[in-house]
Amino acid sequence: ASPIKIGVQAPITGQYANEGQGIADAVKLLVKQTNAKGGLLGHPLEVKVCDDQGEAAAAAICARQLVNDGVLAVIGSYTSGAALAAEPIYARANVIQTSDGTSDELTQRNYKTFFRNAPPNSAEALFTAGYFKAMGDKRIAVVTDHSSFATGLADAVVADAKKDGIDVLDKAYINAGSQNYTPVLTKLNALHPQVVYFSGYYTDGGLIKAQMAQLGMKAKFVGGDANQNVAFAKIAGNAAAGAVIINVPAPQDLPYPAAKEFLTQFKAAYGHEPPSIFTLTNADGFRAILDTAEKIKSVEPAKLIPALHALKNFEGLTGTFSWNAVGERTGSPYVAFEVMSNGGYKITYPPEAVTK
Amino acid sequence: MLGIVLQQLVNGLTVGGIYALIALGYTMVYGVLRLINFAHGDLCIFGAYIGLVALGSGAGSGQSHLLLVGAAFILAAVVVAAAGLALEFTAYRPLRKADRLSAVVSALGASLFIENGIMLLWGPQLKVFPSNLLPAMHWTFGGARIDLVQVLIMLGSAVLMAVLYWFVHHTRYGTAMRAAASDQDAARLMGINVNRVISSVFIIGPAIGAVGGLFIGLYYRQVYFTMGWTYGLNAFIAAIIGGIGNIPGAMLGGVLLGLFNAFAAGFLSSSWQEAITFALLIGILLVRPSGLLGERVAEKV
Amino acid sequence: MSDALLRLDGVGIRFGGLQAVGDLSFSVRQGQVVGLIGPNGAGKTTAFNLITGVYRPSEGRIELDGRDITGWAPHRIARAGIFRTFQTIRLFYGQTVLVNVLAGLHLQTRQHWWQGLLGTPFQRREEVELRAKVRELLARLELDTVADEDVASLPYGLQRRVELARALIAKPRLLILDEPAAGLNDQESAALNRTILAVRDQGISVLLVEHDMNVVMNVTDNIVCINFGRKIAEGTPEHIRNHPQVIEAYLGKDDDEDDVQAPVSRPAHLAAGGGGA
Amino acid sequence: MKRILALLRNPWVGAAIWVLGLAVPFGLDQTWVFIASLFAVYAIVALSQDIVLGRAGMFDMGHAVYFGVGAYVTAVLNTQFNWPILATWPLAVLLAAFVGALLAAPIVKLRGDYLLVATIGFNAIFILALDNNVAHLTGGADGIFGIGVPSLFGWQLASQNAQFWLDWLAFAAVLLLVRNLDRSHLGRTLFYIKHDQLAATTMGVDARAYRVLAYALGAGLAGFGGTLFATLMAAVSPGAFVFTESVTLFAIVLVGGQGSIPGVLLGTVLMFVVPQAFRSFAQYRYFVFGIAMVVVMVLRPQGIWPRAQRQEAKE
Amino acid sequence: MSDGSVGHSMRLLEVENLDVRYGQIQALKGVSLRVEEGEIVTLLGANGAGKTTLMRTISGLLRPRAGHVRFRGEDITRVGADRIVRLGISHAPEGRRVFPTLTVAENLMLGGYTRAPAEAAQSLKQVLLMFPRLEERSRQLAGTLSGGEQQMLAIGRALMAKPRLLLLDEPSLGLAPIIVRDIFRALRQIRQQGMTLLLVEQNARMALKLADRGYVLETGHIALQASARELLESPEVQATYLGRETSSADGARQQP
Ligand SMILES: Nc1ncnc2c1ncn2[C@@H]1O[C@H](COP(=O)(O)OP(=O)(O)OP(=O)(O)O)[C@@H](O)[C@H]1O
Ligand SMILES: Nc1ncnc2c1ncn2[C@@H]1O[C@H](COP(=O)(O)OP(=O)(O)OP(=O)(O)O)[C@@H](O)[C@H]1O
Ligand SMILES: CC(C)C[C@H](N)C(=O)O
Ligand SMILES: [Mg+2]
Ligand SMILES: [Mg+2]
Repeated sequence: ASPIKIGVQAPITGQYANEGQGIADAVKLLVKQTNAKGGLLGHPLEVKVCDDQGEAAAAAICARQLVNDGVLAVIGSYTSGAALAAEPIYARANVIQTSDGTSDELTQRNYKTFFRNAPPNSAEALFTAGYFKAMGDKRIAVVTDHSSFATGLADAVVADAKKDGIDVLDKAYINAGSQNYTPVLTKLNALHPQVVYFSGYYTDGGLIKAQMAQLGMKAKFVGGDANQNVAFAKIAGNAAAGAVIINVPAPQDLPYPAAKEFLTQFKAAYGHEPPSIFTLTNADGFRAILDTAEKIKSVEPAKLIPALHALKNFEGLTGTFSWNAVGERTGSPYVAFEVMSNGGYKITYPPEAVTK
Repeated sequence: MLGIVLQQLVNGLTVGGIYALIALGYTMVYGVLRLINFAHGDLCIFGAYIGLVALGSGAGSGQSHLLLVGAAFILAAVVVAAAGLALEFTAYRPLRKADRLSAVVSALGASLFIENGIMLLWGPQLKVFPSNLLPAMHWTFGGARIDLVQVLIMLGSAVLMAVLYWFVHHTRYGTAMRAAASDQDAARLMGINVNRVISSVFIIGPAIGAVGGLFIGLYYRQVYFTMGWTYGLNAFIAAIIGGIGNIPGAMLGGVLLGLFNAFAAGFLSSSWQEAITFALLIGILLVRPSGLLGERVAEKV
Repeated sequence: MSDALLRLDGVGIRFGGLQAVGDLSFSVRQGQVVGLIGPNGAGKTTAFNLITGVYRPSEGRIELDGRDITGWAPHRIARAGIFRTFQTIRLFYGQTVLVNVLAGLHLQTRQHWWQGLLGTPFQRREEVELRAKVRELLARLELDTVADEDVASLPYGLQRRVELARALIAKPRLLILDEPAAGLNDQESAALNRTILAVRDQGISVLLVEHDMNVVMNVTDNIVCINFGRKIAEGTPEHIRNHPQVIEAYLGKDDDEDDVQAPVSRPAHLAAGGGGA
Repeated sequence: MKRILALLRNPWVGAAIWVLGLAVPFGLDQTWVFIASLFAVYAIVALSQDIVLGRAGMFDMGHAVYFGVGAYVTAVLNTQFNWPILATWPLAVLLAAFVGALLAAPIVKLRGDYLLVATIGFNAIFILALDNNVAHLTGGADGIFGIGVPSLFGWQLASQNAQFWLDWLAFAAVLLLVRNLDRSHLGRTLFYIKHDQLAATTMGVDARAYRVLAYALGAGLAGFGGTLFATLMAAVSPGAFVFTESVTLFAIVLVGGQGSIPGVLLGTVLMFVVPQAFRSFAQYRYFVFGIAMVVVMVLRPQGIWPRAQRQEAKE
Repeated sequence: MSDGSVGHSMRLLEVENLDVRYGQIQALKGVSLRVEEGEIVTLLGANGAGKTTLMRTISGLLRPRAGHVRFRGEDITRVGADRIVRLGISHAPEGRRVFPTLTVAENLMLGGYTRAPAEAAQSLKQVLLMFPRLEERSRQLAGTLSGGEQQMLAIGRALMAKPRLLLLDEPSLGLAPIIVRDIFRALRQIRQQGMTLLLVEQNARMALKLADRGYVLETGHIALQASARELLESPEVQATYLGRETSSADGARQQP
């Protein structure tokens, strides 16, 4: 039978390369497993990977190429920006897209083909503000890069924090990847914040944490979901311990047997752990599509897309979830966890989730 | 307030020292060949990767870390100098007599080659340096903090630059280098082995640049294969600000750029910092087209 | 004085501490050939650069036809009617003689840039006319046989002539020549003399710098001699030739064989020149 | 070989190849149609870079700016003000040309390498301005998505094929323009300035004005390429106009051959089309490119297909 | 300077059947010439005849297609320019080619680059005595010197190497008559010190008066060779290269 093509659009190179490789690896692993079981509806699966470098411009080209390749669905991208740029192109071509991008805009543009596999920024911001309040943090400084994800998250956190009566001292921008953050941190330090909240990605987050320590800053580092990556602790080095990250639980903290099994298989196949939870959420998006197609016995977009919109209580690696009419993933609990000196995580909030 | 200013001074001088070290390589090559060696930044980062290998492999060997770091510097400088020399032989020497722009494109090609060679060797993800390599010492003065790496960077670059300056301006070989820079055929007629002079430029510049690259690795503790461009470009700007082809100019330009970055980011806007830097650069070029210390030799008609 | 085409009045320029030209005044009349001579480094080329707008004078006034052209940009000076050749030849190498000389027609070209882009009929017609004009002049200067050769492949003497053609086709009112005979042998420089005189006969004024007295003394109507940027003598060739200061600073005493062959431990003139006047 | 090259230089042969190109959608699959469109767009931009670099001799390493201005004008006007795509064309071209002239005016007097640095600066500032979402129009680091399709006489050019034909036509128009430039007084004057500015000015050439004009012309054409790009991609973001893109454009001209139309087109194929065609080697792509650039320059310092010597000679 | 170690039969310089090309252009075709120790040989020829090309080939800046250059019996055809200087040939090139961004003093110092500093210092004294103007300007950047000053510097710099053979390419080009004379005086002084000279000059009369022998180069080959006196009197040479006396009776040189 003719193969069904599955696209992966992810940052295989670029700052976030290990995340992109994680996604591609996860999809390849699942495809191998599916093909071993006889494929999807009797068709073998074939993977087409396109490197979007975490860049919107490259993402648009990838989208064009994958569409021209005739893929059924695309897994990715890791960054909201790359997912956003590709979204209209997939929509025009009726290609299903599932991404961990958390930018709210992704589900606000009424593209029927988009399915989010991670919860959105707005939910994360609300949780984050609640966390500050619960911790008694009254003075926070916010740092963000220019990506639509990070600025969106930062703005939402600022708004929600202000609603909770928290004093937002400053919102400073950095240019992702520019490494030299001591000048801006020096400036923020002069405002004596209790918390420096960073809404951008782990490569910069780890460095900011390290440079805060270098400057002798007393403020606590709190990072958004994109700081959850094995590299964060390595980059922050000695300074890593004590950093707080807000996200859904990390892979090693997932209680579900399916997740544990997948992690074992992944490690066996590639010799290392997945770089972050987003490898698993993307795998979940893909698994949900495969599962639904099997259920309705069709890969016709016209049938498959409505079926995905009606997905209910899918048993994911990262928990049970559903997709609503706009492709939003519903039902994922956030936690705040602290990085420990061995690089592991300790969940500290909310109280009901605290690791004992 | 004073504390903040002092701290920004420290922040700026650290980065400035690194820029200056890398800028020296640009300026020397430009001085001799009128070539913007776009591959220089990548060579420097290559140095950081070499250093990383040395530091990674020796980490368990029980040597004192300081010795290990010293060895890493030497290894990086030697390997990168060799790479620089190889680059000169293959990519630039055959173009000695060609149009200047051909060599520029060759340099761009070499840059891509090195950059992606690093990627193929070490992978497309960030590489992280081990922490704890240097004793965690720091000093506080006037409300500012400076730690050991920063002191090493400032001292190391100052010393290297002074030695280089003395060498180029106060030795016979240095004068020969400057002569070769201005007219290669005439230099040959003086008995100067121009090929050797040019080769030595491609040894010294990259070796010093590798030191700069390894400083980046030790300071930020993360390296990435495309980083050569970013640092290379900044260092190149530093060289231009100071007056390209001019050794004290490269030092001055590097330090000024570092300070300017710090103060622009700290007091004006961190996200527009780079734009402010370039605006400064263009401003300087318009007022002093040959940079701050570049001498204007008016074209004689 | 009213019939002066070009008039310099107290013109000077400094480079750092060096007064390369100072308080220089002289004029060139319509249809005159004027020679500017002086020792090396006296400021002759600098004076030319001041007149043609390459440098801006730091003092004084330059007039063309009574109009103040001091400090004008080179292209405006050209528009006013002054064209030049250079001490070291400046041709557009890698192009034909024809294209090089076409440059001299720049100011006489009427097409607009957008007409060129669209290739309008007028523009095409004009291109043909311009080329015809160039070929005509090349024929007159006996350059027609090399019209389609790359200038880089021409012998030096011909290159000089191409440079001259480029300036001539621009219909100069004043032609400025910087050492046109340098590096020419005697046959070639005799030909140059004839060309200069022919140019003058068309009513074009010529101002030239030349160290070859064979040229200077034979074609000029008037000579200005400068030293250390200042005028030391002015007059007819006859007058200049016998002017003691000119001999002292520039021409030197004519030596007979014996004098030259006699061993001189320290050349007297060199010492005098170096000591400053 | 010489003979083949000479044949390919013949305008009629070029025209024939162009006509053949029109048939790409009939003969090749959609992947190739997209690649051919991409080629047309980048060829326009590369030719415009060649006007500034190859013909006027200004080392412009920030040409992606004007490409970007054109693209963003179309993106902003279409997505935020609902202008039809084709209506944005003139403004995209004019604004890009204007920005080009404005930026060039103060710096054209700088010498080669210094000009190069200044233009790198423009590129960096441009990207930062986009990142910082100036005037809340540019969409920040991730840009603008969902740009519409052009419609001609009420007919939507939604298909990839229709867009290709549109781009291919635009490409032909630009080719004609550049060819005419070579035969005109303007082209010649730019050559004089490039070769010896002082000699040119003493012939009455206002070098500065001509350089600014060349810059505006190059920028305007790049802007035209930009508007086509925005439509083709349906998305624009700073990443498409970064400094490395400028470097690539710069390299195209020199690898192909300065001032040589076939050379520049060949360069475009090598730098933009080949990578699209060999996606599976993505990892090795730039590595191999780097080597190729060095090798080409060493073996053919004037570019693979240099400008014909003394094109002017034949009238 | 006449050390016995060099056999008397050995020519100082011997050029044999030299062919040199620039791309398609053949600049020299089968050129042969010789220079004996202590001689002054001059090379005449119209523009583009190939004089400069010959000089550059001898000093190693150009590689010939065919033929040989021998210096004191040693084949130096393929030896690099920087090594040839060490063997004792100094070349003051056409167009002066001083280092414009270096000072006069540094330029002179580089002239003695191949020699021990103490010896070079000795030569420096002599050079400054010969060209006192250079001493005055020793700290000035060479690029800002006038043409004549630069020419003095170029000759002085070449002398700093204390060569056995000095190649001079058009030392009088673009110089004021008085300077030309000074330079020729200096050349005479140099000859008295026993240095051998190969001189290219447009100013044929002065060159021939100074030289022992001469060659006439025409479009890349030797058309004529003879003693300087014979050349001075040869009608062909007079017609082409010594036009001054015959064509213009009122030339500057005829004035008292
Ligand atoms: N751009 C400059 N900067 C500094 N000094 C200069 C410059 N141009 C000329 N000079 C100096 O001005 C003086 C006059 O130079 P100029 O070239 O005008 O002499 P000249 O009379 O043309 O000599 P020559 O006959 O040798 O060509 C010289 O001393 C020269 O060194
Ligand atoms: N770099 C070069 N490239 C190409 N051709 C050259 C080059 N240099 C010289 N030539 C050509 O070689 C021939 C000999 O030139 P050369 O300079 O040796 O002549 P010359 O006798 O020194 O003339 P001049 O009296 O003008 O100095 C000429 O035809 C010249 O055009
Ligand atoms: C996977 C996540 C880190 C992605 C990020 N939240 C974004 O939207 O870009
Ligand atoms: Mg002069
Ligand atoms: Mg010569």
